Amino acid sequence: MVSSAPVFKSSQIKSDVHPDWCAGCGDFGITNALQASVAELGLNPWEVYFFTGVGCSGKTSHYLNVYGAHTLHGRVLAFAAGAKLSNPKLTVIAAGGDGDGYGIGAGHFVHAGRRNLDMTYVVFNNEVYGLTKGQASPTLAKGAQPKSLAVPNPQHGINPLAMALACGYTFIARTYAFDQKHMKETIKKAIEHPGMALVDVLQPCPTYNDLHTKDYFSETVEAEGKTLPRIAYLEDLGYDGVVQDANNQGEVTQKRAQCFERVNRMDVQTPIGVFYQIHLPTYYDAMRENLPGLKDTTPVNLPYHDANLIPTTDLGSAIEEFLV
Amino acid sequence: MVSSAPVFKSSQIKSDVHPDWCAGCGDFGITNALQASVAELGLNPWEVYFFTGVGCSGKTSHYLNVYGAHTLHGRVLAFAAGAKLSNPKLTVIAAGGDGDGYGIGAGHFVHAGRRNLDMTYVVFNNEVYGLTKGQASPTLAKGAQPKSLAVPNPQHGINPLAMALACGYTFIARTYAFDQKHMKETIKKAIEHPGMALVDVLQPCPTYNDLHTKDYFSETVEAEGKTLPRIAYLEDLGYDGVVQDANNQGEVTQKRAQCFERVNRMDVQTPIGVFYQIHLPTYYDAMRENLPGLKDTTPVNLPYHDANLIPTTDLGSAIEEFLV
Amino acid sequence: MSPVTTKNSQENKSQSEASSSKGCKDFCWMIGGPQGTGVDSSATLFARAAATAGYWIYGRREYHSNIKGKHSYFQVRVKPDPVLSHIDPVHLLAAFEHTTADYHAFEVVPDGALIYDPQATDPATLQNLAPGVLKFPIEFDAILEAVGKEFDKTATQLSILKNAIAVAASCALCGIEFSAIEEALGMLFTGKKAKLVPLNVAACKKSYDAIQKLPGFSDYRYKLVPVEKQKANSRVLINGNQSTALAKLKAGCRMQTYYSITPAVDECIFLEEHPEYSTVVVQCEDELAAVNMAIGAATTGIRASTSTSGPGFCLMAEGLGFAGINEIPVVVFNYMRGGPSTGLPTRQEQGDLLFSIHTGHGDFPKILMTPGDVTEEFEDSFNAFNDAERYQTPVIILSDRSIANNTMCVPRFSEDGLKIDRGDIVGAPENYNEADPQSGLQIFPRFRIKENTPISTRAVAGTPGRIHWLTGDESTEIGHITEDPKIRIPMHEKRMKKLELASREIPQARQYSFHGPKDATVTMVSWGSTKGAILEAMGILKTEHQLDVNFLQIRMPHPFPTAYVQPILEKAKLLINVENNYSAQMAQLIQMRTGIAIPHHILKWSGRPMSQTEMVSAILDIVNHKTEKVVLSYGL
Amino acid sequence: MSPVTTKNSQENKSQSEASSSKGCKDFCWMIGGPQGTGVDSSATLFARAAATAGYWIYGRREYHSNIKGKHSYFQVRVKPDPVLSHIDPVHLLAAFEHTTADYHAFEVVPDGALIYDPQATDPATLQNLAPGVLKFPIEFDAILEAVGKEFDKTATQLSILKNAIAVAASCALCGIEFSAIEEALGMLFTGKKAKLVPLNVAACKKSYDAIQKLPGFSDYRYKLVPVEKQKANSRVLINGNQSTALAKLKAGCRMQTYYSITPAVDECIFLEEHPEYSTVVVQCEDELAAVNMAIGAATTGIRASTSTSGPGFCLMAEGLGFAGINEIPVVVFNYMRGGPSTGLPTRQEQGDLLFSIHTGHGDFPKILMTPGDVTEEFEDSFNAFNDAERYQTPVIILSDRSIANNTMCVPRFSEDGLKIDRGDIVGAPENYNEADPQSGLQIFPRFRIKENTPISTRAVAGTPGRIHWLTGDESTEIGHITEDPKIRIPMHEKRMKKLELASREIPQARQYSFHGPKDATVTMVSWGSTKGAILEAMGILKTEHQLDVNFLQIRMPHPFPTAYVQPILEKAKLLINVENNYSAQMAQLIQMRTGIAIPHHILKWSGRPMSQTEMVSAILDIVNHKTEKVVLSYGL
Ligand SMILES: Cc1ncc(C[n+]2csc(CCOP(=O)(O)OP(=O)(O)O)c2C)c(N)n1
Ligand SMILES: Cc1ncc(C[n+]2csc(CCOP(=O)(O)OP(=O)(O)O)c2C)c(N)n1
Ligand code: SF4
Ligand code: SF4
Ligand SMILES: [Mg+2]
Ligand SMILES: [Mg+2]
Repeated sequence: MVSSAPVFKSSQIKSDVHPDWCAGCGDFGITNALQASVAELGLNPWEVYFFTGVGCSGKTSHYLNVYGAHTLHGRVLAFAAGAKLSNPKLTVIAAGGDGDGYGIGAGHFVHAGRRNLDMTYVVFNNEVYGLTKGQASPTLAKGAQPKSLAVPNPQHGINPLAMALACGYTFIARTYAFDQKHMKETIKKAIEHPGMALVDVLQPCPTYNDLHTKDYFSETVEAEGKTLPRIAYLEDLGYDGVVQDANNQGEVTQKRAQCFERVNRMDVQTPIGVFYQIHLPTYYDAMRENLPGLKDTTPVNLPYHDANLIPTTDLGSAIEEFLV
Repeated sequence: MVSSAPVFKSSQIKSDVHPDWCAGCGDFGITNALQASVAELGLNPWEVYFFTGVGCSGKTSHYLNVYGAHTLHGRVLAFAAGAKLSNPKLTVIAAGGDGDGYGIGAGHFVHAGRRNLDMTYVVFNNEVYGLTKGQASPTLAKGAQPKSLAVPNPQHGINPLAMALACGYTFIARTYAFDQKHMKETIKKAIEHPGMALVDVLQPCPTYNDLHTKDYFSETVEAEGKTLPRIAYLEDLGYDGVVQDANNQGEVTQKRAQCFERVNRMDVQTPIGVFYQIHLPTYYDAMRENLPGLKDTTPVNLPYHDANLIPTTDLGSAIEEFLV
Repeated sequence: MSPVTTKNSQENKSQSEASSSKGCKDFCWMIGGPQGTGVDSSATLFARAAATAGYWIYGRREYHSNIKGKHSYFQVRVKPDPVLSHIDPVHLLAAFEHTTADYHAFEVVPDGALIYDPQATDPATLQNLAPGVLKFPIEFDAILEAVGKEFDKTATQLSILKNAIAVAASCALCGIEFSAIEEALGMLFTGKKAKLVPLNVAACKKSYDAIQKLPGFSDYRYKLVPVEKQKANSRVLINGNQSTALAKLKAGCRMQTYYSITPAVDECIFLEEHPEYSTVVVQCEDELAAVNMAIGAATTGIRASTSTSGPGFCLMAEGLGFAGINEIPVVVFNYMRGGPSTGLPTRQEQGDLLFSIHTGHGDFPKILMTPGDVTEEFEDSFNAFNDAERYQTPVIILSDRSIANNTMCVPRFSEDGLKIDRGDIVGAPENYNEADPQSGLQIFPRFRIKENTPISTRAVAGTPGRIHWLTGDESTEIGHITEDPKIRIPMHEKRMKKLELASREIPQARQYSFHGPKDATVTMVSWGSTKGAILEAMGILKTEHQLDVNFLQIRMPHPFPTAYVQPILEKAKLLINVENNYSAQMAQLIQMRTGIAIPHHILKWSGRPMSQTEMVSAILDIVNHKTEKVVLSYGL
Repeated sequence: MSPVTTKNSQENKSQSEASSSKGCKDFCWMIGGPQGTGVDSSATLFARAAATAGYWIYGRREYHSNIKGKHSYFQVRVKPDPVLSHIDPVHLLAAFEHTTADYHAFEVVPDGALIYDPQATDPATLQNLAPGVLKFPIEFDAILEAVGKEFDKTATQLSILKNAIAVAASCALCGIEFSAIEEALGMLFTGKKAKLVPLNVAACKKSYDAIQKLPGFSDYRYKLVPVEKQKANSRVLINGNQSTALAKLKAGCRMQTYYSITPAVDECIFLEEHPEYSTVVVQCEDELAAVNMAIGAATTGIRASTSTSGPGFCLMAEGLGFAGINEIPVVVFNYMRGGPSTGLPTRQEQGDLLFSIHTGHGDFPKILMTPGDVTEEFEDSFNAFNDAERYQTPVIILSDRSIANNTMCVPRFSEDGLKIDRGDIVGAPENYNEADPQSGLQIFPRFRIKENTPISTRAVAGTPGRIHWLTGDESTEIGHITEDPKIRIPMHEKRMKKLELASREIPQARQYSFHGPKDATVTMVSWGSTKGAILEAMGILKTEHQLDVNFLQIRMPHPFPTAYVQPILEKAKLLINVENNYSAQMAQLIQMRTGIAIPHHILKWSGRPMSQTEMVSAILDIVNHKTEKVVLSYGL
């Protein structure tokens, strides 16, 4: 994605539909950040295709004035991949809940990493299944019991950033739903990243999750004798996750190890920012190498009929082996 | 799983069905190792429940003389979990192909880690979809082209061990299908491990995978000026992946980081052995804390009718709130 | 917002003409408000109070797929005798905010009443409110403030009490004594919440008193006819999610897997909230896991089930086939909601009948039950576990949003006579000797093809001396893969023959119900939750229109009870099919199984259930005009 | 191993009495061997040689779900005129190892022939071989050694040549000239493999010569009747996977997603192997991804499809509903195989008809086509992309293992007259001006409810000035979520009405075919791959039994062509339904759509296709004995 000067105002990227989230929900901020990102990157709204899963978060596609598809629970990455592959000129953004993406969608999450398409995936991580009334999502820690749970969570929480690293995501970031500026900049970086980008957003759900609330994230914490904000910027911690030379195996290994260590570390502070980034060829690049028609055009624009709608494909080379 | 002295011979754990794999297939050896493991651990065959997915590898359940379920493609861990949860006295072993487990089954693979049930999962990693004639499996590296592929693999291969680590597996090992002893000992350790254990087996598929053949693994390699066997034992490399004290956060972090670094490292040698092990409470432990009936018995043995088949459940406490 | 139907409910109030000199015998109360503000609990309070006072109840819930803010409403119909459905006309609308008053004004009968908050609503602006409607302004805020003073709280802290205030005023108006409210509050707020009772009682008292002083109070025509209190604990006030959960506990289901989905998840949560029964409830990663985990569990002998709705049920198709070929008893609950796709996730529809019957590729036997109300839901759910084990095959309970979420007051479910049937199952063989482990190593022909029955004797994993295998492939008698036609042909036939056996053995009463007179001018055909509206319409048509109507309710659509049902259909004079879907799926099924094409249909696919009111009009429409298809649309 | 059927094929050879003084007009050759040893390619070679010589071919493949070692076999039926199915009697069995000789001996007609390897088989031990069968020992190893010497290879290295040797001997025996073998070899081994031609020719030559010197050579009764060569390249020798792939290329499908499964994957691999057409072929992680990725792709305007079989099709149910509610053209190919569950993964069955029609919860429109052979597979597949775009809804091509894997020689598919129909689709609006980006920001009512047609005008993502939304929920005209009955009711109706439109518009000839005389004693009803056997049986019954039979082939089971089909069925004198499944699904469907119960059935669920031989006997059985259900079972 090559960005250009803004043409549309963020308010124009906002649709006419009024979000129906609970007051204080982190989703509002994420939506603003998405709208602002599209505007500030100078994207034409009709060249942005925004896919969401199903959940409170899933409704977000209706709130942006771009092509939107509010898909099926857990399948958002599959839909998005299909669109991106057939029309790679589109800026494809996928988004959805943590249940959607890391729960029922975990299989696609894994394989989207393998494919490394040039897409952005924004996950609304609220540790609960919001729209179905607060059951544990896969990111909720074992033993945790937000108010909506009858019993403490019997399953371990997964670490989505570690998973993304293991699965081959080439851009891995975390941001926070009430840090508008950081969130917007992170999403913009993700969109500009030419490969599969994960942005995990810490998203308070005031209705069901009383553990990780806005207040929780606004608290200060005591670490090494100092009083620090809960949320820490990776840059401020002297962390740089960007691989400069993807061919430098040493650097890659080191940056991967650093990322894994960092996302696993049990810090009192919660770090946000870009944990890992590397530039690698995408799946579409591999397709282009193999399919001659894609040299000059995109799959969706490959011609197959003339002006009279007569098919123009010559079956010659395909039918040859069958002729008698 | 507490093992006892062998009662049955390995040959008794072998069923009467003749495996129909290709000559030279790594699956034979894995099957032998499984049979021997069950025998040597002194397990009663009827207390072992062996689940497989669908693929060449999926047929393995028919070759062991224990309760066997050759389930659906990709779903083996879900079936196995159901059995283990309802009858935790059973030794539950799951097995299947890399396509089965890391491809279509990736979602269940992720969540089996979160659940940490006391099960073993043996993956036959041959880098191809054997039974459907050699398409790329998720472990095949990008650009690789075994003889069965029309074009080089356009997708990145995943690293199953890194994934397992990210997903919460408490025992993570790799072994090799033509190293009978190592394989058997590794599988035995996995069965004895009281939690979710992954054993990824490097399995040559002579029919479709001409990249990583038996010969390939038998070759010597040059590293740091020395001639070494391709396959290296982790112990020999001075690697110890076992967490001694799960409450020692420092040790846990260090062992996890070490594991991740090791499984990601681009070595000329291929290390096999136990990359990570930690003892943590299982999902069933959490159930037992919460469900009083499980103090003395297992779910499948909870009584619900008398000798005359009259239901004995008193709806009292459940119906109370509805009575008027 | 205006009603979808062109007819306004006020026009057809005659059919529910309920008020007599003795008092009202059919009363519809409605409350509405933004989701998340306690509309549900106010309805529960009102229903409980009315039930406590001795009345019978049907409560209908309507809500959006949204957590907070969108308009939801609850209708509670109250009668001195059992009530099975809702009606359209509203006799009393309680609106503590403006939207409810505005949206629902048109539904209030001309001599009905509106309870409103004068701070929020000026009734003069309610264009759709009939002029004769009595208006009772309740000063919600003032009451809150007064209560706040007593209990040392601010009005904002107490705003949730608006619900109780609206309920209490309603009770006063329709003649439910205050003690019933008090009692109901005591039952609703227990444990940690018990401390809320005095607060609520205080607010209710003020509101109860206040309305009595308002002008017009004694003019209200719909005061309930007095009733005796019923025997304590002889009835339950319950919805279908809950009655299913009770049946599962009773049936010994101790393994429930699920993946959250409306309107199934409440059943699962209920089981989770009752750990004293030790049911293992597993929240899975998706419905693929849910169904296959339940199946895996069932192979060890536990009674296992999973509950879902359409989208999740889609993901269970492959697993059901595996259970079918491996003859594994598993019970799957599909609570239908508005489709297709995500559809109308919180709304009513009966759109999955044909899909449920034909789910999964290839031929395999399944048994499908379609309960018509909370009581049948209890019965069918209990029996499903017996059927699953007896026929060793998946059983599907196909229910819907209305049964799942709507509340009925019904006689406490009879638990007498319930019996567990585990089917043909064996433990270790006689020659197994614990002291001789070798004797445990015997192989068992789990899938034996027998002469006289399609039922093979079953043993479960973990049993000594019964080792066998399962596979999704066609298999030999011990369970190994085979592609040999000599085995395939009888093995496949054996499985399919279980359908014929089930048809023969399952009691007729569980396969269909025939309601009403043997001979009638009109024969209704339907299934599932439309039952209540049809039954009640039959009563009205008889008493008010001297029309004899009977009703064939299909309770087991698969295997279809052709032999029983065909004669009834053939004999019918005027056949009307009723379904909450577009394509008249049951009518299609009936033609498939009997060849009979039902000529008349009452259909509704607006995502809303059918009311008694609509049903009466629709039947009359068909009787009078031979209308082929009446499409219902009433309800916001 | 003995045949499943009680009747031995030798008993009913009369119907295929093929040998006359002029030569054999209906010849069945069979070869078998362990999987992975080249049985398939030997069959291809034989078929090619025969076709090259001017004959017509039907090749039937039978194999296990196994990579190497299990017994597989291939039957090639050869006629001087077009051939549409297989027959049971074998006129020449070629067996280069013992199992094949042993298993299939019983199928050889009494005066047929066996080519065998005397090192592997002693024909005296073949109990099921009729005494009159001519036995031709071919010294495979000796030939290999001789060839090895010539080309400096060991016999073991050349063992794959046993196939060619068997083929050449067979050709000599049945009278196919050697030049045809040579030509066929030249066409099969091209590119890098071309160097194998001389080796093969040498081996073939030796074998071709050797058999001619064997006693009995000239006694063989089934020498083929001589034919003229056909016009070069006027025909294709092709299976259904391949003809589908060709149709996709022709139709402009440039996005194919898949997850490997038998018997669909070969179609996908074929597309992958033809990068020159630039079709994006994506091997997905599962079928959930495959269907949804194709749907996502289709929303950008590309023609997208996915191919699978039963187990994978199960996983597509939810995605199809999404395509249905969002009116997205996507084409899904379900090649049926033996079910339920994993079933008989490589064997024939037609068990998914009712599941395919009813896939997915709730009501939504889909179009289902059931081609009957490779040519119809080409036509239907091509048209599917037009239908999908014209009706903006998923189209399912329901085909099966037999069509997918069996080879037919047919006239080259006609490409004249093919036309692309993209349906009602628009690009950027006229008032869009590239220089003024603001003009691109217009919202488009993609789901507009129109007066005269249920088709809303479609625009695809990426089009300036046509912004709209998709959602699995019910939606407004621009695609936003709604739960409003006022919108729901007509929107749902609009979608469903497309079925009626499709019924009206799709040419009759694509909905059903009526074969044979208008009036007939017997009317056959069937669908899919049973077509060939039925058509050929009709011919035999006419000529040998003076029985007039006609045949109603359902090509579009959904929406069902009731109006066209009902009169045909009503007029029929003796109706026989034919299906490769247990439960007679088409008969069920016909009763569902017409009320007509078909009284007679020919069914087969052994995992094997029906032969002309079986079909003739079964029809006669019904005609003569009024048998209700004839269950076929022939075939290993
Ligand atoms: C196949 C399927 N199963 C279940 C559901 C029901 N469902 C709707 S939203 C949701 C979970 C929402 O949680 P999450 O993805 O975390 O999103 P959030 O609401 O928290 O933003 C579920 C389970 C569904 N729509 N489809
Ligand atoms: C839902 C579904 N999709 C596809 C298949 C077809 N299928 C059978 S085996 C297999 C892949 C086998 O590969 P792998 O799991 O790696 O096992 P291997 O054969 O290599 O041991 C596939 C795709 C299936 N059985 N079910
Ligand atoms: S339930 Fe939680 S996530 Fe959903 S809208 Fe409300 S606050 Fe947001
Ligand atoms: S195809 Fe490969 S994995 Fe399958 S049996 Fe043959 S060698 Fe083994
Ligand atoms: Mg969430
Ligand atoms: Mg594999």
